[in-house]
Amino acid sequence: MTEPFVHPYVPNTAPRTRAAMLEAVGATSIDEFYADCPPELRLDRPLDLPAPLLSETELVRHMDGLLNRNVSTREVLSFLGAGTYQHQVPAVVEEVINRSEFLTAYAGEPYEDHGRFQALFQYQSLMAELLNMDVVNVPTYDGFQATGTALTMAGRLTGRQQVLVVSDVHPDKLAKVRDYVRPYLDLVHITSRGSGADVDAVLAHVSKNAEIVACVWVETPSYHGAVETELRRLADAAHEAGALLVVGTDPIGLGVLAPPADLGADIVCGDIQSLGLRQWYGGAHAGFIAVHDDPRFVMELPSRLFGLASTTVPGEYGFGDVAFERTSLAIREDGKEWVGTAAALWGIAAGVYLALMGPAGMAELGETLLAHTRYAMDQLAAIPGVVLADDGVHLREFVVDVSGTGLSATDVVTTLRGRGIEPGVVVDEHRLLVCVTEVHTSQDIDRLAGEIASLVKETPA
Amino acid sequence: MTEPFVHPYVPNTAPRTRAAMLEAVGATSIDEFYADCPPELRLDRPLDLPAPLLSETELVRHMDGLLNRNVSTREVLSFLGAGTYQHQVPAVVEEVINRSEFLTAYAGEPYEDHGRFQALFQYQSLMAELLNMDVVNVPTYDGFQATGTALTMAGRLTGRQQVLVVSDVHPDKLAKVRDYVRPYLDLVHITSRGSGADVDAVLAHVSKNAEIVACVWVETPSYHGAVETELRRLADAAHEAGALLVVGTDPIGLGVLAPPADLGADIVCGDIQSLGLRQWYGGAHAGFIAVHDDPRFVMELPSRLFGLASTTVPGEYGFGDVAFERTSLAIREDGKEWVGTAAALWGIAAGVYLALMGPAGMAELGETLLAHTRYAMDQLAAIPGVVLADDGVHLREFVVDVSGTGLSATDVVTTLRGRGIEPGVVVDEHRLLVCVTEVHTSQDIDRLAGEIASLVKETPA
Amino acid sequence: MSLPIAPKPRLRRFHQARWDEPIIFELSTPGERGVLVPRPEPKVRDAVGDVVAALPEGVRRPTPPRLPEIAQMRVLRHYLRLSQQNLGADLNIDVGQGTCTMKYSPKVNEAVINTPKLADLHPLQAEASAQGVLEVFWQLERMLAEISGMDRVSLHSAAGSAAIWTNVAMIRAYHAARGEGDQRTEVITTIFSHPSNAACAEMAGYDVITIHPDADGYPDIDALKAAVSDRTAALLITNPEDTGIFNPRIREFVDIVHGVGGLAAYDQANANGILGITQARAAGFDLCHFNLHKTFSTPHACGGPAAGASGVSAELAPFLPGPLVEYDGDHFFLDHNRPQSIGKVAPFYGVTPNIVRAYAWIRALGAEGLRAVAETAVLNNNYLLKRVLDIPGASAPYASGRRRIEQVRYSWQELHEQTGVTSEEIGLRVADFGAHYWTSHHPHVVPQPFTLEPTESYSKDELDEYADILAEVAREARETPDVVRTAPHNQTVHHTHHDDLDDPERWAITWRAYRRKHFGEHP
Amino acid sequence: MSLPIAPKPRLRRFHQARWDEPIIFELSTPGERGVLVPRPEPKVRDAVGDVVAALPEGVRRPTPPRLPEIAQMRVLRHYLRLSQQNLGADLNIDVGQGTCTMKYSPKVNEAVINTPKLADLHPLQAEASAQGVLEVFWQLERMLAEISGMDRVSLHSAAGSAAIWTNVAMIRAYHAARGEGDQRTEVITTIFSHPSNAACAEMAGYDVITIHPDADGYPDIDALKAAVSDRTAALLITNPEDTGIFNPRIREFVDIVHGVGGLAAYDQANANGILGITQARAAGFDLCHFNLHKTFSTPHACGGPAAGASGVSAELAPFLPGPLVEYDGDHFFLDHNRPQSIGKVAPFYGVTPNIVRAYAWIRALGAEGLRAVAETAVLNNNYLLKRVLDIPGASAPYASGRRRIEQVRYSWQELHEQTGVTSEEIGLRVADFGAHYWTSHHPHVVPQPFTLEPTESYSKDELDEYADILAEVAREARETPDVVRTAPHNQTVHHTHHDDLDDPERWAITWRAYRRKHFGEHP
Ligand SMILES: Cc1ncc(COP(=O)(O)O)c(C=O)c1O
Ligand SMILES: Cc1ncc(COP(=O)(O)O)c(C=O)c1O
Repeated sequence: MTEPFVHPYVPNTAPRTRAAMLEAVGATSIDEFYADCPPELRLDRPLDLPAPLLSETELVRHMDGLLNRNVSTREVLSFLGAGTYQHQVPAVVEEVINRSEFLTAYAGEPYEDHGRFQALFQYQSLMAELLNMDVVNVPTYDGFQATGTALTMAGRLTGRQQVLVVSDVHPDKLAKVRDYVRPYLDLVHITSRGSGADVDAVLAHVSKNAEIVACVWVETPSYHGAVETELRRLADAAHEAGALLVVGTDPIGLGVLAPPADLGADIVCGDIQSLGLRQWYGGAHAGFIAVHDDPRFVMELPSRLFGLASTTVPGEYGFGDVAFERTSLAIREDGKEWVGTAAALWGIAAGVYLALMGPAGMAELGETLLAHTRYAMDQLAAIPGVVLADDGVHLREFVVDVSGTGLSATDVVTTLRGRGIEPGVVVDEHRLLVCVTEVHTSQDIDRLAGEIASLVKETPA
Repeated sequence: MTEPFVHPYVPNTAPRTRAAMLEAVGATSIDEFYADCPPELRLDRPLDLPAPLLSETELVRHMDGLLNRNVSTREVLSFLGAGTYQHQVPAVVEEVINRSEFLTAYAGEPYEDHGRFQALFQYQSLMAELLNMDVVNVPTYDGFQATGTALTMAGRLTGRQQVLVVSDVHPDKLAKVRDYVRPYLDLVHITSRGSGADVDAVLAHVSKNAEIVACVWVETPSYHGAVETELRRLADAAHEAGALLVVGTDPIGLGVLAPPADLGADIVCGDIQSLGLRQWYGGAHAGFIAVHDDPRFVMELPSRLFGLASTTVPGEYGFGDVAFERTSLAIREDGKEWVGTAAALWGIAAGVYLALMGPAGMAELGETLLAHTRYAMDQLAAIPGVVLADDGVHLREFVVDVSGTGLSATDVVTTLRGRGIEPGVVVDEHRLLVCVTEVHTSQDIDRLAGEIASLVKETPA
Repeated sequence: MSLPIAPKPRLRRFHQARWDEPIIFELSTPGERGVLVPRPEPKVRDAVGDVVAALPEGVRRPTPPRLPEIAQMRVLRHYLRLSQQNLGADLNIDVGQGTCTMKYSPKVNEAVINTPKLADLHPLQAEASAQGVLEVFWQLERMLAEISGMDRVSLHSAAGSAAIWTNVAMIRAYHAARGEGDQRTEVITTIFSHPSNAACAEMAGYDVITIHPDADGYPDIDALKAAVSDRTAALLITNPEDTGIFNPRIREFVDIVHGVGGLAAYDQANANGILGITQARAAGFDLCHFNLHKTFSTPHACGGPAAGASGVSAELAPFLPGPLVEYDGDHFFLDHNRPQSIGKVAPFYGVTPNIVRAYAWIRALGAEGLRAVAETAVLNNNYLLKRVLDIPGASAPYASGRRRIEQVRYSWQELHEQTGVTSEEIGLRVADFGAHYWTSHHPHVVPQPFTLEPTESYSKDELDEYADILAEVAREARETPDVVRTAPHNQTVHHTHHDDLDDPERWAITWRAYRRKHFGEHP
Repeated sequence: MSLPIAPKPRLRRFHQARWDEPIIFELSTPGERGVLVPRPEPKVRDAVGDVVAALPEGVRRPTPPRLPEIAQMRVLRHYLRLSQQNLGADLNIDVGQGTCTMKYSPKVNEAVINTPKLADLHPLQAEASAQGVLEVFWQLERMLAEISGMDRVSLHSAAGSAAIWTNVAMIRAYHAARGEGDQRTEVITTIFSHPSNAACAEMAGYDVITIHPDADGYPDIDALKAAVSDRTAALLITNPEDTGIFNPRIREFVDIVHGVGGLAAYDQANANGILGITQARAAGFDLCHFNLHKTFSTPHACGGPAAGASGVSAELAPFLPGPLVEYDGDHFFLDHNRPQSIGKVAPFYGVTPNIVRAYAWIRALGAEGLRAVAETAVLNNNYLLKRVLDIPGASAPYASGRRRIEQVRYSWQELHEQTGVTSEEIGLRVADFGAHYWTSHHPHVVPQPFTLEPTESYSKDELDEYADILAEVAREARETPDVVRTAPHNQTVHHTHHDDLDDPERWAITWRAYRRKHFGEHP
């Protein structure tokens, strides 16, 4: 047994307090409070858990011991992407989201939590400018969830069931979406051309299936980093058939790339991890869904939406929930899908990020990403036996095929890891998905290319 | 040349703003504002500084590159003390002092900076309980400065010039104090017995020099970690001669050790780095000075003192500067020494620390420190050839003499560093100052002893 | 007036920070920059040329996004001011957010997670370089299994509702695997279970049957018996419900559902009062879920990121989402090879920072500490119950005279009948004292409701302060009802008009929509 | 009322957070714990016995310290609430703390320093394991040498005044080394130089001679000529002074002092407007100092930790405090072997976190950036000057019509004469708008003073807001003077009575003294 202790987290275990409180409620023991829990359900032994680390010294030493067994992407040279990205995270973003008031708040009223409402309204508004759309939700869990919802919205809005998948989609995202939409939608795939949708095939399919297509679903950049250049034609085709265009995108490129809405997208969705969030081992994602200010669309959103409201004092910005009666919090199973605790703080982070970046920051970042991507593509493609899977416009990610080198993608990864480089994500036997961002220098990229080149050289053809 | 840039830290370099402001003040160029700076003083070239690291990515990469060349005391096993100590720093302490409002505030009025005034009043009050004295200053720079001031205060209060130095004092502290008090005081040393003052020698000196002794200066724990056990006799002797007892101490032990004031100290001073501050390569110190609530003493303090005041609203705690007219800020060279920006935030930290620790925390910590110290003394003394410099009561630090091992203190340090241990601070050829705190486990101490023992074994006698 | 200072009055004289800040777009000044980004080096520029100009027609953004242009310090200041206008659980006595378990999120856990060794890990990096975080996942799974009595636990879900979804998806897969997918079309839940139980079931394609409470506040067992059939896929239920009443016949409920071939899923988001007291498996549940952001202390973050954990019996384990963390005695690794799995429910493995925080919290407390948490949460709740029931006009419907577990749904119905003041109005006035409460989820089965859950985190003094505030506002409702009706008075903003929020013609969900609709501005 | 929302009024409707918190001792509950510490393991206990009981008579504390007993979250909450009651430069337009250079302390620098790689270094660890931090010290010394034109720079001093002390101590050592220690007994300074110049000189044993300004606001050169003699140890002077007036004859001042064998020390704490414009050495100074917490952006931390840097010419370099960081082309190391050094001025090498922050700040800006800082600080100041002079009743004494460098000492004398309202009263009312100013150091050579220094950090809009607040309060002083006189109204606390603070019978510097003196409590 340990010594009896009053834990700093549990004030009223202090013996005098506990006794006084028991007396105040007229109980002789805590056990009385559990009268309703029948004996056969009661655990008759202490939980089998490791002994407590009571002092912060012991706790921190233990946690450091564990976490120091990790090697971070600050310590190796990483070209990993595929959903989680290493971008510059301005210190001000983290200062704001680590403020006690934001970090520990939950669901106060618009009065006492005015800051949260304004910060999230601003997030919605800043995203809206980037996207050129008038309505953006308080973030949902992640881009996977956002996509699932965007597609089911399209199903509900059109009353149809078929989703045309026209881009290369991350297989995990596809797995999630498939299970999510199962009761409502069928996914039909039209194989892409790598650098983008096979527009002719899409057009042909849509015109043949005009009555049943709920939406055309485009991802740009695609799983392979390819920027879709034919959005307008895809939109027109969808609209002509009475279907919608749902576009999944990463807003990081929208300082230089045209917003999908400009090209006809009806629902735009994706993940905001790139906008001011660290990688967190893949555990810091948040999903956005944007629509035009059309009540039919707005009323299909399951998420919370914060809107401006006036107060009794002129010039005071009040806030509140827009159309709360849509939600499951208000009407349970009759609400749109469901809403609960989601990813608000990440939304605040993305808002701070966009406020700091401004138009010039986003434009410059977009340019840097395009330039670094192109540079990396060129450097890797110059290695004998290495070829680009496609030569379209890429933002941040692209696929190289190493079959010509006699190496598998896994070989490349394994060997380079030994040299302090994570060269990318294995797509299949011979293909590797490489990611570069603004954090990489030309020296970093040259080092990657150099190491692969020398590995290729070492390899007997 | 770099591209022209508007720096995020300097908003009004935005060209339109700059132009508008120049126009508003009727200037055609910034240069006009420097009309008073004659050409011969003007620098006619850009400063020769490294190119800017404009993005946070570049800056952080550079800074990380530098700082990662350091190896911290979390990565090695450190027994270093000698003025800067490795103690548990509760996370709440750092949360509070890193709050933007505290971190970036300076010198607002007691209205808009009420939090700062209350936090520092509380620091004073919490320290006062630990010290059993009624007056504690807003921290000065460090324990060295506090000691210099405590001694000159004694000089001013007694109108005398001689300071009896009766403990082992850190030589650097002595250097600082000596230069500081030079115009006013002479330091006379009475060699200690190692485990404490040579009380008989002090008594003899005081009785012979009754008219000229300003104060007896005791350090407990001493430079060597020895706890002075004869404070009461030293106090009586000083007081009998009309002199004061000035005690330098580290408050970290006062959960179990009697406060010097209880044993007759008139002025108590020291450093608060142990109370909730990290080590910061020796760059996080703050000095305290405590006196009784005797206006003669209070009026000799150079530091700011925050006191309670009423407001127009009953039950509202207001604050303000006590006896501000003492200070150099009020009356320049006629003030007591000087006061300026000092170490307020570290005082707030120490206040939060003491509020968290409470009486039980300080008592338990004191016990742990005494136990660990005793344990370490015993373990090291058990190594053949290693002896304790003295066997008094020690808190946290003690000196071992390795002459019997055929090794120098530097040998021990050099070899153990190679094994991931900083065994202590070299005092002189054969003596090593070893420091243990609550962060060490018995395993840590055993490892130290084990490594020294095996080094001794490896060494031909 | 001079010293001494008079004693403070019983209630604090609070005012929330009010900065009257503009909307961030109003802070824009052309040319200012908040942060700079790395630019292509000359070497890169030379190699690739003008990549933006080279974009195909229609792909290049024609005009820059109309984001504001603001220098860094001003952005910071704006958001810091907003933060002061947000209460936060660290700042207030957050017992009014009942059913949300607003407990202390220890600051040491923030210190622990905020290291590049966690924040800068990529999910697809070598497993060998992620052994620390993988071990935390693995250990936390085992701890939650012990706490729930379940065999395996998935940490993937991003929140409590997401974990409910995961459980429903597993239920669906389970029945499908047994060839009963088409037959089992109904899910049963209770009106006091969180609305996400009903909503997730509906979204998964089920018909939802909702059981209401009987006169004692327990879910009506006869209604359950009437509802079950061979169409029953599962029962989704919580216990204690948000009334804080523990259903002593919960095992019977489960057995009834099992009797018709259905599964039983336990919403353990309300587990704070029963940690170490009873396990989900003991009552026969096949699935359960925890909210790490409630019971296990991870901060609520303005409404997420959260984290949900789904625990299942061995029978359901094959359906858990992937990948799971396994241990071969030497290394921790991710097992993707799980053919019956429902697949992915989230991009990677779960909300890492919260998983690590929850692990650290359990480690700081141990078994004895967790039990102290539960017992103290319950003590606090029953103490607050006593204090509230002493306020004229307040009541705790159902189970009168009985003890509650960790929360209570109260009612101001009596006060409302006497004064006409509503619970919502009282809540707004409570805000003037630096506290708050919420009513509860709709529908308001309890009239004029408010829901308090004190958790283990607050001292008796703070519970007393909270009760004193309620008593004071109740007194005002009788004596100066207008003060209550026009509240808040000492808050960041004043009484807000919510009428526009439901009118599509007028609602303003973004600044651009606001400017367009109300000022005729067009981009 | 409904959307759209009316435009905001010109001035924000501010209220500072008010939590009406007790003093922390009043939060105590017996038995609560805020944090636990490691306890001796059984093995240690067995080995050493009861170490506390074993303490000799009189050495053991007889009764525990009367510290409060408070659980962790409550301590946190208390201090977080206090923090909201503190403006902070991040929160307000902090241009009113003139001469303190309240500029932006970039958050990225906080991220940079808060690593165990800095916070957990021991000053006496192997130099080989501290190469990173040593390089930062070394590089920053070189940068400050370049900025000042000096040869060597010490970073040891803990603040600006401490650096002044260091400089005075070097001056004393220099004259002593030349055998003139006893002869050189006087130090000359100016009334507009910071009081620490006079006070440090006095503390070092010097007689202080203070020069007042001439009619144009420049230090009176004739007075200087009259003051110098072979007793002159040094001139301690700043330029621009706190009036923001640059003394064009500064070189002459230095020459006059040099002419009698004295040294000249430049208080460069006001350097923000002249970075890259002029160097201290150009005007002939032998010593200078910077405040890293002003010019170089390290946060003011409620009044420290700060950091001061002392730059000296080669002639004075031997006297610099030790140790200095040197570089052998391979490694950075600490040179302790400096026989003429004045010795230690601080425990180790300086205020490490601030030294690293200052270095990072300079690296983020470069030469071009530093010049932009200076130029913009000066532009902002002259812009604000214009705005303030447009307010009836405000003036900027001296050098009328001339430009100022980085700050201005203003006067409300005219407004005071017209309304009787004082500058101090106006300042308290300014607080109601979420801003503040201070008057200046005593003595108030400028009547009814206030001192503004906008630095480079604030946008034009914010300077306009600040000027608007001043204009509004000046208007109130004429139209509704009682509103001003009874201010603050929207602050954490109300008008405070300062009478007790100077009365030894009543002052209360600690809680225990307060309880003893005013309630007769004795421990
Ligand atoms: C009992 C219960 N179940 C489920 C949930 C849903 O959890 P979340 O909000 O994380 O989606 C909650 C939320 O508080 C809850 O209290
Ligand atoms: C010109 C000048 N010199 C010296 C100082 C003293 O600096 P410190 O407050 O750091 O002691 C200041 C302080 O603001 C100052 O403005």
